[in-house]
Amino acid sequence: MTGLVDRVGRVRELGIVVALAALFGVTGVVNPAFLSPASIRDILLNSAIIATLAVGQTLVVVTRNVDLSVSSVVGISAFGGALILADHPGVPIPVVVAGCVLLGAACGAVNGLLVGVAKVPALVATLGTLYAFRGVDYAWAGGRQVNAADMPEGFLRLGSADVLGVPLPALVALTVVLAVGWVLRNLPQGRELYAIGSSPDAAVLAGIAVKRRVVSAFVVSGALAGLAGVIWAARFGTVDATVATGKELDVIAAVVVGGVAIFGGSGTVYGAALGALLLSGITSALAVLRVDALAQTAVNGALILAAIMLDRLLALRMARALRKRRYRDAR
Amino acid sequence: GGTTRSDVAAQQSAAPAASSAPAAADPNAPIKPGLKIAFLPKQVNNPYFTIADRDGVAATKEFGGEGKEVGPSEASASSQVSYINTLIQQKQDAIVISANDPNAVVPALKQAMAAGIKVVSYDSDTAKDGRHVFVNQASAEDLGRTQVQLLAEQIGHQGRIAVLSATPNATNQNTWIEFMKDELTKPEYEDMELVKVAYGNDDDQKSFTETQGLLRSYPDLAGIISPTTVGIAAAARYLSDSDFKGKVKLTGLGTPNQLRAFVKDGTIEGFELWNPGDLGYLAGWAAAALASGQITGAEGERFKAGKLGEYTVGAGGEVLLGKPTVFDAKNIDDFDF
Amino acid sequence: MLALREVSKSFGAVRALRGVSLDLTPGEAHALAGENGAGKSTLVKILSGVHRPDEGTLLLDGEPVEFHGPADAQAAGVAVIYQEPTLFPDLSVTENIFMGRQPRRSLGRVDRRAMRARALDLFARLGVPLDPDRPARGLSIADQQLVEIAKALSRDARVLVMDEPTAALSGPEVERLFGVARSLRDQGCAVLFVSHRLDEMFALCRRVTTLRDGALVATDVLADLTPDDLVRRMVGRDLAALFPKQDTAPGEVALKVDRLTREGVFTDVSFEVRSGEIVALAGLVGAGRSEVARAVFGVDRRDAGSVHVGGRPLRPGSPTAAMAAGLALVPEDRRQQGLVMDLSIERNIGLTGLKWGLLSRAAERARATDWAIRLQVKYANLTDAVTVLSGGNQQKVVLAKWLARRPRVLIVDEPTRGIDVGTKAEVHRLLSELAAEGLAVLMISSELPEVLGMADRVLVMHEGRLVADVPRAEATEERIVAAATGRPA
Amino acid sequence: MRVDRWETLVVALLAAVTVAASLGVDGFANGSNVGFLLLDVTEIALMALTMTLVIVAAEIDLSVASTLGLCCAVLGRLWTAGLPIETIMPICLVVGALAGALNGLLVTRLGLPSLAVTIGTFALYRGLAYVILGDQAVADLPPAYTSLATQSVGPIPLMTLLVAALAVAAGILLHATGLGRAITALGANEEAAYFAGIRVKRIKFWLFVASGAMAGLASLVFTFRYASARADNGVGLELAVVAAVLLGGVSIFGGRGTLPGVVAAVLLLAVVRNALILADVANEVLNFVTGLLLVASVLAPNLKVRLERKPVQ
Ligand SMILES: Nc1ncnc2c1ncn2[C@@H]1O[C@H](COP(=O)(O)OP(=O)(O)OP(=O)(O)O)[C@@H](O)[C@H]1O
Ligand SMILES: Nc1ncnc2c1ncn2[C@@H]1O[C@H](COP(=O)(O)OP(=O)(O)OP(=O)(O)O)[C@@H](O)[C@H]1O
Ligand SMILES: [Mg+2]
Ligand SMILES: [Mg+2]
Repeated sequence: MTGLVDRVGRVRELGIVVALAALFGVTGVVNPAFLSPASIRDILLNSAIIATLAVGQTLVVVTRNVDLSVSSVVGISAFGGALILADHPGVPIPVVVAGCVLLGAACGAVNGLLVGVAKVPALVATLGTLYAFRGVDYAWAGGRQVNAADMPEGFLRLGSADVLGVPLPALVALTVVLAVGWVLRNLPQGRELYAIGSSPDAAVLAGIAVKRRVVSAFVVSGALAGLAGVIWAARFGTVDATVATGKELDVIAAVVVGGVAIFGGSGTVYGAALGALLLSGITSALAVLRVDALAQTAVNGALILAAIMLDRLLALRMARALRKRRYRDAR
Repeated sequence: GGTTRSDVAAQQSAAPAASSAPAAADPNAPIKPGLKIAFLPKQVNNPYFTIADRDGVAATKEFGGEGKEVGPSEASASSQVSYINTLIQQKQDAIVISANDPNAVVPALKQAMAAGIKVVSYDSDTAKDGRHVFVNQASAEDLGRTQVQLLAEQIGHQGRIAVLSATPNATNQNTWIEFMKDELTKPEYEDMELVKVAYGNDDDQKSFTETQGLLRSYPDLAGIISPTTVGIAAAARYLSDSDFKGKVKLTGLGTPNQLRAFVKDGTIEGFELWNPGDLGYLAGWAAAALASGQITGAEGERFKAGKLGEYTVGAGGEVLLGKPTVFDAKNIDDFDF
Repeated sequence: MLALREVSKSFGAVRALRGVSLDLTPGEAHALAGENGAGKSTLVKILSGVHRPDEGTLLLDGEPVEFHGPADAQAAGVAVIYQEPTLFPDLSVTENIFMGRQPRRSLGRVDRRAMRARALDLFARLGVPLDPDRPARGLSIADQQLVEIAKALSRDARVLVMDEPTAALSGPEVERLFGVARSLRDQGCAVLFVSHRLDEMFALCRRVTTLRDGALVATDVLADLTPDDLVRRMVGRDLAALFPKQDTAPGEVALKVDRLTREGVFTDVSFEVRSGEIVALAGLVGAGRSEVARAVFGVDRRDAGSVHVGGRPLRPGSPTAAMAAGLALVPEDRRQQGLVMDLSIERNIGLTGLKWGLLSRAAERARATDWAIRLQVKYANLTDAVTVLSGGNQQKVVLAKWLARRPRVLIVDEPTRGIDVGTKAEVHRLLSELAAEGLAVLMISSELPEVLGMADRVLVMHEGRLVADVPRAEATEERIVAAATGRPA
Repeated sequence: MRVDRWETLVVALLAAVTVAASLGVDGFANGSNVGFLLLDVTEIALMALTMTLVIVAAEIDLSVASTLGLCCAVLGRLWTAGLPIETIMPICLVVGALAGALNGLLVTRLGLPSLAVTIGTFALYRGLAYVILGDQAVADLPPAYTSLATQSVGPIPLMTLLVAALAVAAGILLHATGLGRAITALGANEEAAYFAGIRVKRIKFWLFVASGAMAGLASLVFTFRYASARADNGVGLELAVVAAVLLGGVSIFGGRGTLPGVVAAVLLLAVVRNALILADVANEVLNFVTGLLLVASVLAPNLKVRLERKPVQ
């Protein structure tokens, strides 16, 4: 009995894993170079930033909110980090990284306070800060671009260095996924996020500190966006005020494809990270399969739609399975 | 085969002298004082334009005018149009524009011209009826052919090559690519094959990923031409950090400051570019010449461009900056832009 | 142990509680009785910290306390089963039970194994075979109620408050729940039990406190009372005078429902309502009466059976078609289903008369004014949002909205729930008047006095089936309660 | 009609900013500047009209700008294929309507959240635009139409008259017809609207169709105005449209909002932007101001309600 429900329940992540396997299988058969270690390394690198962001976004979406401002936070953090490194080469790299994370967390706190305390709907609040943070970024940059040559070699290496054959950004993303996944699954604070998204009213009755949890979800999302910003700077080397513009929709797409319900209450960061991996895997595969670059966006969109429809069908099937179950169990 | 400044000078002086300049042009008219000239780049946060416009504004200072750079933060034609309108309202004497879309800005530019504003396009031309003069950084033909020549030498005239361009709609890139394809039909390139044109959208990350994609799908690639400063920098960064470093040759258009490190570490043997500062500087002078009535944009008219000397308006209202400079390990330290 | 002293609570114009005192003592189960809207749930929510009293004090072990939220009450050892289930649909049953106070292991981790074991243990005590790992979404109301019970039990509380915990349960589960409640009581726990089922109160409790319209009537020892005494305490007035149904000769059949079935909800329901007739549909909460009404009106799909209005078959699954045929449904939940709370009074009334083209403000206003006056709605402006109206007036707006269509058949689901006594009488007078004008009325009501006073005929449902059809002359409380609880009369 | 405080505030703000800009910014009050300002918001204004209806119905359509791009691509492709422009224009409207219909079907029939659906079609439609027109820029459009798109009657552009006519129509639809009342009601409380016999799904479906068709219309204006049909036309406009609608006082949760408010908000954003650019204020400040206005638009009424509520409790 438990088996059936569990199987149906876990099918979401399973579905993405299957899709990933199919993607790699098919592409690998057509062009074995796709499966070469170097190619895998590239895909991991490419998905690392979106995966990190998707983890933060999952925290927020699980509470029945959304954070559209992540891309602007990435932008401001990437530029801020790069600027400090370029203008003050003496500042130790860990301090810069920590500073960027804090900067992101501060942006997240602004969102969190607007949503959690001032009760501004998340979509409106974060659409507003999407513009506002980007505006601050532009004003700060004032048309300036920081190039790889301006930044210390040691910092740039963070963006591409391998540790045990795995690129560092991917390792960071993996750590983030595992850590946040662990917290969401094992700590009461994590479970409470799901409870809030599942039923905000019942969460109040259960004595959960709803405001505090919502604010902290936004803060963590902001901090991770800050982290992603530094990774961005290290990885791409060329940083200006436009960094990551428009990436918010990619992040939300990854989260949705990863089976996180847009209306809160369910989904895991593993799913979201796999969603990010799948989306960048698709992009890479389309390039390797020599699919016209122009068709890639369309295929991406179609796949996103397919994923949310699949998700819906699975949810309906689960509901049906549960109804049957109720009858079987009924006294 | 690289080109040098002296080649450019030779080419300039060899240009046919004007036989019949239109009556309106008075080559001896003095530059009017206090000319207001606005530089409208594709987007304002692009360092290439920052350099070009900085020197353009410097040119306006030289002749006692007032220069400024305005523009959108995202490279779109529609937002450029908003700025053109604003410049009309501000009664600028001349607009110097690099068009995001050669056609979309034309209606607005026509309005500007109707309001008596002189229009100079630089870097990326508009349709001909949208401007008086186009200051061309280098002839499209030269750029297209020399990039193929550069790469062919580096890979020994043999192997598959690819192009990493900017956006699919970028006019200048597309013209260069046409000339590249034409150059490749010559017999000395019979062992070279252009397998793919990829688009990095002048977006750093996209260019980076596209480079990866190229190397995955064509592991035997011998070389890449990236005729855009954003693209070549991203491609260089990818190559320098991959197994392909030094094996896959990379050339194209880039700035020395951006690529110095990659030339030194052997990722890039050589690349080329005109001096963007000179481009903006020349465009500034051309705008002043137009606004002062020295030229009208007809073929054969001549004007002085400060430290760069005298230039002649060519066919189609084009003013050619000169041939591109090739930068390699030997000369790169002589340049700072 | 926990006590209320002279507690009052108002929601806007509604005085839900006025000066109520109550003592819960260790080792005693205490019943709380009263009609719908008497203030029982409000009292429960004050005990649980959801509401704070406007006046009066809360005493814990003789000391005044203030609960600033549910968390405070929980910390003080009060466990509550709310009337409406408060589950997290996406979370597992186990997590639902322990949310907010999970057992921990090292590193502050939630101890899933312990949690699951304790959930299984609770279910075993309750004798229910619920799967602890399944999500709460899709649980039947009864199962949801059981999870709520398990949640309250898991707290090892000193005070257990249960607001109609048995509403959705059947015999065996009720017995087991009582078993557990008794053992808790015997261990020194104070129990407060709210129910509409008199026999349950007698079975479990020692004393009973009766509320009427928010005021305390009496606290008695149950052993000294007969069920009739208790009903009189709850109702406390002469029913015949308050529920004046004029006698009318029934006309032809206006609504004919034949073997209507919706799987898992109700089965084979057949009845007729004639014009001029008020037919009451009685039964316990959860008997499926609202569901029948919804299926007849087409809000829910039906799996089998047919509905005829004025002799013509009605297309299933379309409220629009039902309205065109002359049907109207005043739904059970006026805030969710009956009204658009943000819209004005006149717009809410106009909602059932929308046409495609331009609206005529004058016609809309005339229609609203007309019906607002007929129903004696008390309002300041017709352009005020209905949120500002008192519950009873909101209910009248819902009625106006439907009566303005001049329906042939009116289905009213709990027409007087949460309405004060005076308004209740007005609604009854109105229904009676309309019936006299030839309207066919199907009235679903949980209030026996209302049913007895108003109905020409009483249909009784029990567990999804129609079990009795009692004409007015034979309708007695005993007979209907017996049918509703599934006992032979 | 119940005028919400915030909408009044937007109108007042618009008036204040306009007066301030006329006095303080050279060239702002100029007839041709006003004309251009009005012309420049045509597409955003058009799409904001239907977006208002969609958001009032408690849904959202993030795919409008991509639908616009798709229609531009179709226009360009068909034009290069030699079809007469008079045939192409209705086809563009139909393509837009079909794109909207797909959104509507996925939302109403499969019960998917519109936010998720239209993020998907946001990518899908833009991608299809690239597939259809590729890297081409079609510019040789008939001058009769391109000049029509920029023509003015006095200082007022022709397209502004079109917007005004449609705004009046949409305003009447939302505020003075039974359909509009139904849209408001179902946005505020879908269940109650359904119980009142309103065909909730059907109305929502047609709202998405209207939103798509309007994007198709906007694509015609866009293409002719810039005399250029490209697959990337209108990138990023969706956020500008949503921002304008929200600034206009439309509740993101549905059921509340007025068209005059939205029109005022569209103009307010345009005037602020135009005045700041004219005053040579850097582009970066514009973003900041937009964001601030947006957050303030929701925060202000919220805070007001809170302040008012305090003494009662
Ligand atoms: N949150 C609220 N806002 C406004 N009025 C309320 C609120 N909660 C309860 N009421 C009103 O207070 C009165 C008492 O309601 P309460 O829920 O306590 O009744 P009850 O005795 O529990 O009835 P039932 O038997 O139907 O559960 C009713 O008139 C109800 O409409
Ligand atoms: N699967 C479900 N999920 C959530 N709620 C449900 C589900 N099935 C039924 N319900 C709700 O549970 C209740 C069960 O029926 P209900 O108690 O309304 O019956 P009733 O006989 O009309 O009782 P009353 O009118 O006295 O409350 C209904 O309100 C229904 O909306
Ligand atoms: Mg109650
Ligand atoms: Mg009911």
